[in-house]
Amino acid sequence: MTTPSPNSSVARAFSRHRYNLLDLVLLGAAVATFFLADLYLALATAVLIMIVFALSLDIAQGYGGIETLGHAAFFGTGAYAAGLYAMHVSPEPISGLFVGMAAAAVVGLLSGLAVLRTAGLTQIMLTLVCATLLLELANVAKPLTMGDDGLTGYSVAPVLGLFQFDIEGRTAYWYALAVLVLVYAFCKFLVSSPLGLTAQGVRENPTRMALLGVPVRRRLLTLYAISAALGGAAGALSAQVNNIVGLDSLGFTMSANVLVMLALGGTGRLYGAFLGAIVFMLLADRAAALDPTNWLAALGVLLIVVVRFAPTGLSGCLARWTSREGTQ
Amino acid sequence: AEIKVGLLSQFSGAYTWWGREYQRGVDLYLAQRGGKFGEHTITVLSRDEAGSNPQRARQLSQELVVRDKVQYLIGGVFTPTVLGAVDVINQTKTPYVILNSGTSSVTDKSQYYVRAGFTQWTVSIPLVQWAYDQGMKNAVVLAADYAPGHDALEAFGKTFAKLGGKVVGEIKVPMGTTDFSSYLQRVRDLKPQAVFMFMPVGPMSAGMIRSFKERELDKAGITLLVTNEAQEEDIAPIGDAALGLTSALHYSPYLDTPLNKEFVTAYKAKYGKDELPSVASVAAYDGMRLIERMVGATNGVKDGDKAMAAIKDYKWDSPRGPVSIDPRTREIVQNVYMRKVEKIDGKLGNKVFHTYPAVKDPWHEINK
Amino acid sequence: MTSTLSTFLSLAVDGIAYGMMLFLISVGLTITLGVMRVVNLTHSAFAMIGGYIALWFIQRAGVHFFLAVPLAVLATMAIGALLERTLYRWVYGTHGLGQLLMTIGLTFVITAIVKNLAGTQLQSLPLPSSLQGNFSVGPLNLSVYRAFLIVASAAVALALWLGIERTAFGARLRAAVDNQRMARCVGINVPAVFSVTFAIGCGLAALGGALGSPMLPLEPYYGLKYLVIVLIVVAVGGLGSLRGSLYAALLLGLIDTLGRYYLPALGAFVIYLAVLAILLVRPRGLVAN
Amino acid sequence: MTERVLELRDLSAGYGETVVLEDVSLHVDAGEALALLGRNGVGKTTLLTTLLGLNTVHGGSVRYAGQDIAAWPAHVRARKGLGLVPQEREIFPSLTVQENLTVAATAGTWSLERVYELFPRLAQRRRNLGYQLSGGEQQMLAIGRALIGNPRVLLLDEPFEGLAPVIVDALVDAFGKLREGGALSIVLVEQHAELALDLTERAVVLDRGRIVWQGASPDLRGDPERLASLIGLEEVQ
Amino acid sequence: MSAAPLQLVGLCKQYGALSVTRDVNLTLEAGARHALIGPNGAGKSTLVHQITGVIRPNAGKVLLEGRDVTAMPAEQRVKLGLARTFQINSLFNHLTVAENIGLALSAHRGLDGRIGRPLPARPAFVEEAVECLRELGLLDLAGRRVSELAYGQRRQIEIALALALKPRVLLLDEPVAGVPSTEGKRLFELLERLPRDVAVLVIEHDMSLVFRFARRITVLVEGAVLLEGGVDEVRTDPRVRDVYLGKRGHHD
Ligand SMILES: Nc1ncnc2c1ncn2[C@@H]1O[C@H](COP(=O)(O)OP(=O)(O)OP(=O)(O)O)[C@@H](O)[C@H]1O
Ligand SMILES: Nc1ncnc2c1ncn2[C@@H]1O[C@H](COP(=O)(O)OP(=O)(O)OP(=O)(O)O)[C@@H](O)[C@H]1O
Ligand SMILES: [Mg+2]
Ligand SMILES: [Mg+2]
Repeated sequence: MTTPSPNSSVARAFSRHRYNLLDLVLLGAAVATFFLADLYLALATAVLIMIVFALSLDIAQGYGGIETLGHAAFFGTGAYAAGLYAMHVSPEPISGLFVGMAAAAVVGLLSGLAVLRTAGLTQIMLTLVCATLLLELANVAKPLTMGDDGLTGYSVAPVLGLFQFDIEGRTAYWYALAVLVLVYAFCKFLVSSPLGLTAQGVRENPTRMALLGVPVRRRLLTLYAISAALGGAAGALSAQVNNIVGLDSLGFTMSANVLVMLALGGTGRLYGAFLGAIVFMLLADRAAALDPTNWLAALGVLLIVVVRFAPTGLSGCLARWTSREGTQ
Repeated sequence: AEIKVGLLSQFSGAYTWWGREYQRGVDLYLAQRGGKFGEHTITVLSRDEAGSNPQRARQLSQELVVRDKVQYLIGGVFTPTVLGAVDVINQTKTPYVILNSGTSSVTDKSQYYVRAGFTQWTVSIPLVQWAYDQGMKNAVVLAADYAPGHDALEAFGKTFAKLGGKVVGEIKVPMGTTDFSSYLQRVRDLKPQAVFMFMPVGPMSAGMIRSFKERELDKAGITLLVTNEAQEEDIAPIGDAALGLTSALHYSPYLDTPLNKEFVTAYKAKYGKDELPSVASVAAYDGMRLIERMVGATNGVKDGDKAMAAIKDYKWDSPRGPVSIDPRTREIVQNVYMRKVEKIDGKLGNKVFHTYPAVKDPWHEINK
Repeated sequence: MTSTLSTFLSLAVDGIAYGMMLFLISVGLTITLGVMRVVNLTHSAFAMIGGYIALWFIQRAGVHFFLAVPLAVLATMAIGALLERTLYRWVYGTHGLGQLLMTIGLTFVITAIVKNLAGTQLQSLPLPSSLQGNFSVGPLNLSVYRAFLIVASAAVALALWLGIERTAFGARLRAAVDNQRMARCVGINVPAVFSVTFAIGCGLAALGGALGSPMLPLEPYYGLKYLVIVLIVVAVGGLGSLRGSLYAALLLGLIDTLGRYYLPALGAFVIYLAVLAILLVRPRGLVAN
Repeated sequence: MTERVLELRDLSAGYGETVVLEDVSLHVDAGEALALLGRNGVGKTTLLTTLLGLNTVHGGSVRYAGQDIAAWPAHVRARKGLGLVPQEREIFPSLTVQENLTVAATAGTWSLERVYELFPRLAQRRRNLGYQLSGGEQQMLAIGRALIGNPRVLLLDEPFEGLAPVIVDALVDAFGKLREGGALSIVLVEQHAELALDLTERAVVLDRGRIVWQGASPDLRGDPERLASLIGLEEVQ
Repeated sequence: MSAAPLQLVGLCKQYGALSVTRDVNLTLEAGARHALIGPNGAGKSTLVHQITGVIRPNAGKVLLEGRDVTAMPAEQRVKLGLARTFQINSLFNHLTVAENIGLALSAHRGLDGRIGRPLPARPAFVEEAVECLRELGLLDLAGRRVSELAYGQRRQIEIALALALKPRVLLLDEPVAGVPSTEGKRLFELLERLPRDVAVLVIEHDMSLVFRFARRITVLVEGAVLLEGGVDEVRTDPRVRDVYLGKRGHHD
């Protein structure tokens, strides 16, 4: 047996986000879903969109340590931007997606200037306040957003000029899946980038980071804007797939739900976003169909049980389980 | 054969009351028909809209229609959730019986919408008319700051002005307000004879009605006039402060007709002696009647156009009085009652004291 | 002009009363979240429980209002202590997200239970005749109930301030929060301190829920509906500062009431803009420590 | 006859599943001072915190004043007379200096006044919050906090670290006086072996969680080579 | 001749009525091996905080190579070659030792904001990290999380982080407290071997190390400079003996 060279052992001491079997499993599952559960495609598409959204939150919260209860600001901005773009400029979806991302990134940059000056509860409240102000704005700007009735009446052109959105939701599913795969790949790339490590350092000890010469707030702002753009992508997807944008896309429930999904799945691991969104959405859907009035209680019990038995979320549980398997 | 009907409502969250009432109305109707329309067994699939979330409404309607193959949709609590289904019903030609959303314009968005509830305009106009006839010549209109509230402001304001009244103030109250002192102070300063109010039923409307009494605005000679907010279930927590509250609405469980008495008796027998039907359960009850009619006309085979044709001009006797469907707008035509809150058998209830017969939704006329 | 002045004064009194009610329902959270650092999103649900229990005592057991409220506070404290011993214990050590998840889950469960037990309709405590009606001070016409709210909250504020900032128990609590391990090493019975404190927080919530019910009526979704405003008060006040949350509650109550009257066009923006402005100028709240 | 205040038998302990200490047996008599020596990471701190019940015990027993204390929670151990001065000071940052002391106070010979007398610097800063103190002030406070609990056994984890030489002198004198009546025993962890050996009667040397030497302090003090081989291995190699 | 790497001019800091720093003047020449000693609470750490920009002085100036940096944020001063260690460990506890060092190195190389190739996939970077760890004898610990390490080991990482920045001015606040004396000596030898032109200011209460390492010593008492001088001058000064060294202070 040869002892590993110090270089390789040091390189291994960096936690790394390589592609692994799990990614393949997830992709396989997504493809299989299309064929096995094609009657559930609307739900499956909604799940994919929420995964994108949860990923964007994981970047801000799990990696940057930015605490937020107002992430819907980005989802909603992306959704409205994409919806308005389709209505007034062009029904082309891919450019609409980018418009949604850009709009959300701008909102992220602006609100980040305020939000990132603070920490803890104050930060949470500021994010909440920013999102609420946007919500009120959308409510007041009724001529533009159609206010409480929801933005409707636009249509989205076929993806790449080839694939028409159909009522069974096949195109929507593939489109959302493609976006998710790209976003996920980007997130992996991002968190294993030097900036990804910097973010973790800032989360752990911002004072020390500053004294290593890192412009902490600027780095966080970058991260926040990226996270916002990804959140905007989720919103834009939703607007394009559903042909309607409601005020609730900016609402507190949206922010709270995605946070619960991420916490359920586990932060700082990317695939926590997958597990959390899938479990939450499926449970919500199933429980809601079985016993609509009491499903909230079932969800509540699940959350408590997860905190008790999987304090680092489902992905943490999975990680512990696989590492134990691995060492045996 | 089996025919499936999708019921969309709020079964969780702050508006569960709607879900319960819809379900009760639907179940009661089906129970009275032995679960069958003709030889077709009816299965109802209930889904939770979970708040005012059009994306979810779209997803649910799509799943119900595409996956579960329902032939009819019924329900809908908020305008956005009703509109969320519009693409789906247009593309699949699925009739959707709207039970609540009070925005008049909704039925214009699709040929397959038909309303079994009411619109805000329908009940607002008689209320304003009545107030004017009582000699109230200046009024404040006060509504929650959201789409239905804006509709109500417009309905009250335009009608009142047209009659020759003077709107001395228009107040928009942000959603979620719990303390009304500032608004009531403003009302007091404006010294109107009447206040027309519209709010989402719940903490807001209850808080407003209670504070109105608490601040003795009634003693200052101001009359509070409402529509939807005076329902029996909602005035109970307000307590005696609600006594004398005047409202216009298309139904009251204390409506003195044989058909309604029968309906109330059946409702109580099924759901408990202290329970009372409401606008929501009666809408669901009548909604099922519409579906029965459509099922009969299509003989259980899905055909949205044929089904919709069958209910145009359909007339029947409902617990709320004689009703019909306007063939042009697919709006329901119904009586509107003026009611006053009184103690009836020791409980607060709405006593009808005046009837405006066969009121058509006026919005479609005005905005033709 | 006296009428504009009296309008202003009566609005100010209303604002103070509203603020005092906000203080009452949020001060318990100042203790559990601000001092104990438990992100207790169940707080408002405890307020609701207190309100419902008081209602039960009055309606079903025929107990007088002034006895029913303290009984409800005690009962809620017992429930709180029980939950602390079982559920909350798990999350003290964990990160904020775990606490958030657990407590929001608990709120869901409580909501469902209340919905099944008490139904969805709104309810509020029937006020005793001694708290009904109005009285006049000069040109002002004040409601007895609002005056009572102001007095009761002021009394609670004073009692708490003496209790936490001036007693050994307060110091022990803060020590336990700062560093649990070390607190145990200097002989502090950390679990007991936490249980007692948590129960006090729940009791305060219950008091707020019961006394405030004419303004914030009881319903199963109370716990979720009035969570944000309570969090805002705590954040604006400054984490863990009793004085801060009193100031914040009063300030927000006044801004809200006056803003709605004088700046009606801004509508719902007023309060959020105020919060944004305050937190930008004072990122750690009005009274930061 | 002197009483045996503390007795460890075959103690194995660590963090969760990780075992750090293995089969440690030692004892401390009333009024005695014991030095605990060893290189970085051998388990000295772990031993002290295990005595307070903060770690996972995998085997063996700890007896205090004749009783098995396995079931005692940490705060009971502290109340009954085990006083810890932790290595990282662990001052309560949001308490004032005075409060840091009063939360730990019990009735006994040590009072607020006596602590302030030993560390006049603390008296000057009594109203300051814990986090505002200088490193050395924190160290004084940590020691004061342990003393005011009137312990029978004082567990000192590198108590002189960060203190000015004059203060170290004062402390050394104070510890000497304290032990005179036999009321106080001391377990002292210290990186400066010579200083530790000067202050104690007996010494224990740990290596990788096991005891590798145990005996009278002067013996080790007088044998620099052995000392080097026990705690300064690199130098010998 | 170029300006001194670090110069403090009339630095003052008050907390309310308490003056923690009083009109402190101090100059570090290139290659200085300077010690700062003084009783507990004299204001030594506070001085370092002001130099590095963690807190702002009430009056006075901080000059780095002649440039006034008093108003400059901390991270920019680091970019000018200023590095420090903390008296109370300030590390990234949930990251591995290698990642801790990696953070310092990537900041130094200006990689910290990059979205690109991961650090461990950059051979030159890894090489440098290995070198850094080897120098401080931390190579074996590379994969351990900092939170699992003993106190003394963490102290060494504290120093490693500062050294990884390749500073021109290095401020060490009690760098070897809690490190065994033999290990402490070794670390000081390492410091002595730093490039000639690096100016080092060290705060330390272990006089045996101070007297061996320092060429000049500043004694701070109650926030003010009591004395600055060579080793022997300070060692024998009676005032220093009274307030600080005590009777055994100079024995080692
Ligand atoms: N929380 C922990 N989890 C896991 N291992 C730990 C933990 N704390 C310490 N250790 C390990 O236990 C061993 C002993 O640590 P300990 O702190 O007792 O050493 P020490 O002798 O006090 O060292 P020092 O002289 O540096 O203070 C070390 O190898 C350390 O890595
Ligand atoms: N934020 C603050 N508020 C009030 N006083 C403070 C604050 N920060 C520090 N001090 C006081 O300033 C004095 C100087 O502290 P400093 O940490 O600089 O001392 P030091 O010389 O480093 O001491 P040591 O050798 O003990 O580390 C101390 O008395 C400390 O209590
Ligand atoms: Mg140690
Ligand atoms: Mg210092």
